[in-house]
Amino acid sequence: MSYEPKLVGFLCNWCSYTGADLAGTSRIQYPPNIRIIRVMCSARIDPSFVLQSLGKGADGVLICGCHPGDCHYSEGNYKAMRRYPLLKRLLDAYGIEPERVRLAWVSASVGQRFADVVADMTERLRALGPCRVKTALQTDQIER
Amino acid sequence: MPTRVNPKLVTELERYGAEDVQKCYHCGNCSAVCVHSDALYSFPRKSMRLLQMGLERRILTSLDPWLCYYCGQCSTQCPRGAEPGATMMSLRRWLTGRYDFTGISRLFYRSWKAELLAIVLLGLATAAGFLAWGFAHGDFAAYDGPNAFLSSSDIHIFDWAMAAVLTALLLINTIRMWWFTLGSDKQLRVPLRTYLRKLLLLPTHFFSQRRYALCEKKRPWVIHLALMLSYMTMMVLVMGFVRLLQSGPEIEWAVHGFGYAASFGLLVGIAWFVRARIKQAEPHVQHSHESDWIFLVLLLLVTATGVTQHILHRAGEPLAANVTYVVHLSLVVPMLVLEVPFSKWSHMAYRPLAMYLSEVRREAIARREAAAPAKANLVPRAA
Amino acid sequence: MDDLKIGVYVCNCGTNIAHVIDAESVRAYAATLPGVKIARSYRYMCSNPGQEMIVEDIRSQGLNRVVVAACSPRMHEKTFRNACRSAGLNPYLCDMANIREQCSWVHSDSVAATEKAMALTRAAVLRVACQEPLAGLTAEMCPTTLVLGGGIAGLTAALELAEGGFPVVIVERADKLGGNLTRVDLTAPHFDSARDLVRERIAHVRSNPNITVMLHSELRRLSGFVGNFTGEITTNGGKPTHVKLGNVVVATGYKEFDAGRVTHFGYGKLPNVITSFDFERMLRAGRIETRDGRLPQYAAIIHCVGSRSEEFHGYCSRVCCMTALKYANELKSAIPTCYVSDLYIDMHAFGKGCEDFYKRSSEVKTMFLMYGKGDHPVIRRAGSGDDCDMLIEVEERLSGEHIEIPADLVILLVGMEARKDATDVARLVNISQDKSGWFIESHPKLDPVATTTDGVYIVGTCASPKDIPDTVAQARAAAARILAKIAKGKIEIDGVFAEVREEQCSGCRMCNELCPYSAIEFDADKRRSHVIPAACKACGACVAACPSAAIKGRHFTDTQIFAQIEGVLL
Amino acid sequence: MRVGVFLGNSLDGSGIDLDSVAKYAQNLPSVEYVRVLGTKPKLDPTTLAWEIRQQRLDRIVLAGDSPGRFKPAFSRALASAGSNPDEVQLASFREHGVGTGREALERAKAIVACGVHAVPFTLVAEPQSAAVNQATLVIGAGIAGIQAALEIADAGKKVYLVERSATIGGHMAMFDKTFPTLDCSACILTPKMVAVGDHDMIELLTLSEVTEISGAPGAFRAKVLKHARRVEIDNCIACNLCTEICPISTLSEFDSNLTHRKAIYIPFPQAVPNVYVVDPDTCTWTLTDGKKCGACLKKCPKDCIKLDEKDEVVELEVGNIVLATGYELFDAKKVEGYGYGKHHNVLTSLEFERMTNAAGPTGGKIVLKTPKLNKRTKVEEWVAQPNGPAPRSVAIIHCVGSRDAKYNPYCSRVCCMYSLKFAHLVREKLPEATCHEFYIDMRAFGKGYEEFMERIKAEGTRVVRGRTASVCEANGQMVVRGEDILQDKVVEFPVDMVILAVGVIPAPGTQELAAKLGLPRDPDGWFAELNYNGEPTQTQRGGIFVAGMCQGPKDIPDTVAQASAVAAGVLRSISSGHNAEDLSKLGLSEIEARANKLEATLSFAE
Repeated sequence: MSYEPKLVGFLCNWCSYTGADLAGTSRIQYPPNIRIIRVMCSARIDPSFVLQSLGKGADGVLICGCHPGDCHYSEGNYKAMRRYPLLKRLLDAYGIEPERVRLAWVSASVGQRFADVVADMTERLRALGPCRVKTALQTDQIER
Repeated sequence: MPTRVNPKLVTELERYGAEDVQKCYHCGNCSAVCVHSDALYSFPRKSMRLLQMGLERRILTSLDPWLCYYCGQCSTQCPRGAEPGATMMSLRRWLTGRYDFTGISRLFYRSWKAELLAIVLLGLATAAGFLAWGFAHGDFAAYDGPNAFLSSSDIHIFDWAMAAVLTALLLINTIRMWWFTLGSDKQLRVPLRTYLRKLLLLPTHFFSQRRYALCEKKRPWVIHLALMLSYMTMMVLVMGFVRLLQSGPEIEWAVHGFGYAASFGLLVGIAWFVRARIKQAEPHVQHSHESDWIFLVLLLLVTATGVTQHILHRAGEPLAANVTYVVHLSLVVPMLVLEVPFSKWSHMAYRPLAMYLSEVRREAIARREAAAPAKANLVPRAA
Repeated sequence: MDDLKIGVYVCNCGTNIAHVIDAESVRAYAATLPGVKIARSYRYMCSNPGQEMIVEDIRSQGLNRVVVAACSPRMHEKTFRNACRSAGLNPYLCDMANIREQCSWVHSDSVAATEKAMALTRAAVLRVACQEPLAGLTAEMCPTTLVLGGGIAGLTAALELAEGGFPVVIVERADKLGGNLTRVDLTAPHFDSARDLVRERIAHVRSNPNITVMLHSELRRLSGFVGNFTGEITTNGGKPTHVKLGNVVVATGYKEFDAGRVTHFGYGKLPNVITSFDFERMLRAGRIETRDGRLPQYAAIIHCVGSRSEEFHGYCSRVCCMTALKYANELKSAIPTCYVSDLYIDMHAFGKGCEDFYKRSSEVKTMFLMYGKGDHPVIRRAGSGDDCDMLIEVEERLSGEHIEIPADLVILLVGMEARKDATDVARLVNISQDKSGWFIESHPKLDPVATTTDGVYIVGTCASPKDIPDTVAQARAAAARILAKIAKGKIEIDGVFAEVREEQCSGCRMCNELCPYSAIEFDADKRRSHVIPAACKACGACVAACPSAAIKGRHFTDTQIFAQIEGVLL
Repeated sequence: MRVGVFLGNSLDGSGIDLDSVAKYAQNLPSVEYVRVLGTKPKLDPTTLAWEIRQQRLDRIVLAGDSPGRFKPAFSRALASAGSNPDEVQLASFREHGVGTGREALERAKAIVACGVHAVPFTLVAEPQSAAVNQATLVIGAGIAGIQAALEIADAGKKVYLVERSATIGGHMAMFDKTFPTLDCSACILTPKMVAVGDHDMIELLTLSEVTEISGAPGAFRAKVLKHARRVEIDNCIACNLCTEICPISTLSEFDSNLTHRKAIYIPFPQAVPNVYVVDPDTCTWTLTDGKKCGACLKKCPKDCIKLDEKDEVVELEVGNIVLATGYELFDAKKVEGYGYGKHHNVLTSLEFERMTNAAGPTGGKIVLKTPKLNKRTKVEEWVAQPNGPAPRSVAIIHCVGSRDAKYNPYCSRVCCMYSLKFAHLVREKLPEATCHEFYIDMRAFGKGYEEFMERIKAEGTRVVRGRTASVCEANGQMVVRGEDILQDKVVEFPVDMVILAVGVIPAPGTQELAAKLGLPRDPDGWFAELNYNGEPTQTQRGGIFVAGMCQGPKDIPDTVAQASAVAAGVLRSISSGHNAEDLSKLGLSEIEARANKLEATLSFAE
């Protein structure tokens, strides 16, 4: 069976999750490799979620939020925007190809955009091959 | 140097027939819809703007009002009922008033009672003069022949004398018009060559009223042209062949044929205009100024009396013919003396001249721009 | 965790799910998952029979968790939560797997889609296992409303609430009610009397027992949250009184632009260059005269003084165009022989009946002159030879002429600008200002009167320039929101909000600044931060940012999300 | 106190016989002098001053259709006569809703009486209150109706929301972006529609019209005709199978006739109720009383299509009525000069709105209409297809049918801003296309509007002052002829596409509804509010409110504000238990007595 990359997507409820739903209602097809987890705001996405996903065998992680200025909580997406470069540097330190993780603004009104992002990510991950650090990143399980 | 605005001009122009000009909010529809308006001469909006702001100097030096044949298309298009057509007409009256150096024209346009009074007085004076002259030189019972009451030779001289005076007056006013519009414009040097090359335009516009034909409705152009040509024919007949006109009861078809055609043209033309002004169906006849009526009525009476006098003479009633002839003359003289240089008649001179001068100016500007190219023209010029 | 009895319900959604996903195999797979007591598949879970099935299973099988694999939670999460609630199960113990919009509708390969549906269902099962019952909080809703500002906006909002039967406190800085409207004689476009409108409102306010009016007073401090505010109000700078409040309506109005700042108009140097409010005083006094008592033969009105300009204010002050037309008519009525000219950039006659008003103004022979935005009309003293006091020099755009306009009296239509003390008010009630100083609404279309701070509303010209009808409409809109809340009696706070675990909080106060809704307060003596449930909107920003992971995002805890991650990747 | 009453009409009069009002004013207390000025009188303040001094008058009452216009003259006259210039009271018939007919004269006299006592009419004319039914009827479910319904229902009060079409959302649902923030219209509207859809206090009646209204404020009875949807709302899960099988296709109103829809259809995917509807005028089954077709019946998995469903009439008891009937686009065909309907690529604003919508017929791509053979009717139709050619140059014409005495004299208020938005969309989606806008006054008056306009100009849109006069076809392109006033020349632009910023007119049926409710309308046809400044959302008849476009053109933020204001009025009347009675129920003598009593209490110096 050829290599099928596993992609975890963290989508904010008000814009990107609604955009993904709109892609559904408009029947826009995209690769099934993505598995979507809903959070209330992109600011809620803790960098450890990304590391945990990669640790648990994901080959790539997609973080989605509202277009700057559109955030339901007025400034949540700016926080995600600030954490993202730091996270990328951390991945680099771990020797994980930074392209495996991507931040994308998806508005609630355009389903096509979300589909394109997923398709593009899947192709890139297929090129990168599986993520080798599945076990190395086992973070300790502390009670959160 | 900023030019001073004059808020009083608008109220002044109301007496010349421009009531609604203040309603214009400058959407540009009228200029866009006008067939004659183009990149260089865009009107009527610009002229209304100058009037609203009371920039007398600018209006006086502008040819735009004369380039409009008042087809009324702009007034129907106007979203605010600002009557651009009627305003252009009132500007023409105002300009006629300003071109006339004597000030009589301004008096007549501002008070029709003065004009009427002048007509009546001049009419009576003419009648008295001709009666006195007639009794002194001829027999009241004789219409033509050696001792005719008013011999054609005397009338001939009188006509030419009057024509000379009127032409002189009109010439002065037209020269003033030229001076205001082109002569005094220092930034635009117009070489004589340009004047000469375009000279042919003067007669063509005068006789063909070619631009009027461009308007959407053709009927007004046809009738107006017929009326004008009939008038010119009659004038030529009177100036050149009054002796033949007046001679023998039998009909001299070579001359009278033209006379009848001209009279018929005049009567039909005037009737059509009078009916139009009364019915007020179309926009360009909905705003009649007193000066329009006076000019039309005088023309009607002159033609009517002329025709009656001719019929009576042909029917062998020299006495009655003579009476009508005196009445005819007492109407013709005021019409010519008062209308030609001072009132509506003068547009027959000013309009073709304006069209000629506008083309001269267009070429002069084109030449000036060719010599020193103006700043890049953002907008593609009209196709 | 108590012994898990999870019910899994896989919906076919007619053929919408079933045409790609093999629902039966998803059901069978779900039955094998740890803690799953019952797994069913049904054609339409959201239909009434579908919901009945869940309620029946909870009651008969004693289920304590429910997972519904169907359409998007944004469609029917509320439906299934209500079903659980009606069956006696805490609604937050239910979770959905989106296998329609985000699976069957977007993937055509049924093998992959079915496998993905299993993964999503597995994630939901693992997540629901970690979900805890949550109870929404209710807080008392104090019916009293504080209205800041006694102008037309404040009076209208206060009356609307008081006539609804609820107490209102009006705090007005000045010594009388009426605000800016008392400085205006007539209103545009119908010349109705502004005085009568203000007198009627004040009379109604004075005669209404529910309204307490505090003149010469200021709000010193506002603490607490929506429904439970405490306001500290001082009168004449004296001892503050404490008032329990439920909501705050900010109606502090505007200040007119200082015309002196525009040097080329010469306001302050040329005696007969006055502002619109100076002219209103002349109208009221029935004396429209130049400084030396002469009737002006020429008058000029200049629009956009301080507005629509790069140097001063970029925005349009919205009401001056109609005020200018009003002044032109009033000048002509008071002085029939006066020639009026009007310098404008764009004639904003957009209101109801205003275009007709603009057309009628041409009947009074006003000379309308258009100048370019950014141009500087210059007013200078006229020479001795001129028949007027001043000359205005400007590049007139509709004629393209460089003109000068005679004027004995020039009325400058000064724009609106935020009051100097707006920044203090903003800090007091914790709302924000835009670059021009106007208060910012939470959303211009969704919520034009609410702000990011729940329970604080902004109405009238303090939010942006507007005319009287729009101000009155906004005042009532705020009243509607408050009436709706009071009518409900108490504030239902959704169970989903953040919570600080005090034993782990290091008191670093990073979260205090972070929260856009300032819903996290620092307890000085315990040296710990704590979240105000009513003010928290559950965005989770603090949860992710807390360095010592001390803040728990209820219903979106790290454990629950980690479980979901594991579920989707197994 | 010697009072002088002057009666005069400053506009074209309000149809009131001034002489009879003058006669009435004659014998009011302390009225010493009455004069009728007639219509549009020429007033000279100096002669007025002499008259005031001669009659020794201390207070002037100006009565008429819009007496405020005379006030400055009288203020100046009073000042020069040595009296107090503040002592001018206005008795405006227009402001206080003097209509026509018998009680109009009564109202006029009452207004004058209040003027004489120097008491604001609105303070005196306080109608008594009547018990209020807690339910509210909202007519029209555009953004105005939705917002009002939500705010009332969120306070726990019952709302009947009646909507004429198959879904709520009105015109706003058709838009892609909204000015000035350019956020997507769906992101704002759909959450509110979903909230209305499953709000337990809102009873939604779609495909319904109010046929009859009776009763008094606080206790109205409304008859509502519910047209048959022919699909069961509770069972349909919008699976789209019926549409696929339906053979009939007709032009889709929601997509402004840019594309087709089937006889059984859903207006747009996020419609609320999210249920399909059968169009009886094109469905073969309904046209042949069940003899032909019925294909969808067999295909429906839930068997919820009932083609034989009949209309039914519903009776509602409500305390307050909210009118939110919105607007309709002016018919652009009437302006022949622009050739809408003749030239295929002259589009109205709503057509362009649908074309730029991501969920629209072309998926948001701006394309020229191209001819396509309609397979069924064998007729070549010009349709906007997703793969159509993009225009290289676009012209947007403002004030189509607005600010024009021949069509609508009023300004439609929103066209300038949405035209700027269109220009932005053209520049954004077709960077190499040129875009010209022809305007008269660029009215960007709201919050953030001016900055929005500057940004659009900076993006390269050529804004030309001067409304276009004509659009004619020339070798495949359209030539837009207008006067560029600032450049002072008449110009002609060849463009590929022309967008008409068409003005707005009251929704169809506004006239009949106004007649049924006994509500006056203003000269332009919009519902008339009770008082321009004080009560912009209430009407003459107590208990009936207006919100949004139906009261006059306005944009979405102002509409939402008015909708909330209406909710306030409704909630106030419910929670206080009394409702504003009909103003005309107040007798003249009662008003006089109240005015007299109030004069003493009102401190004048305020």
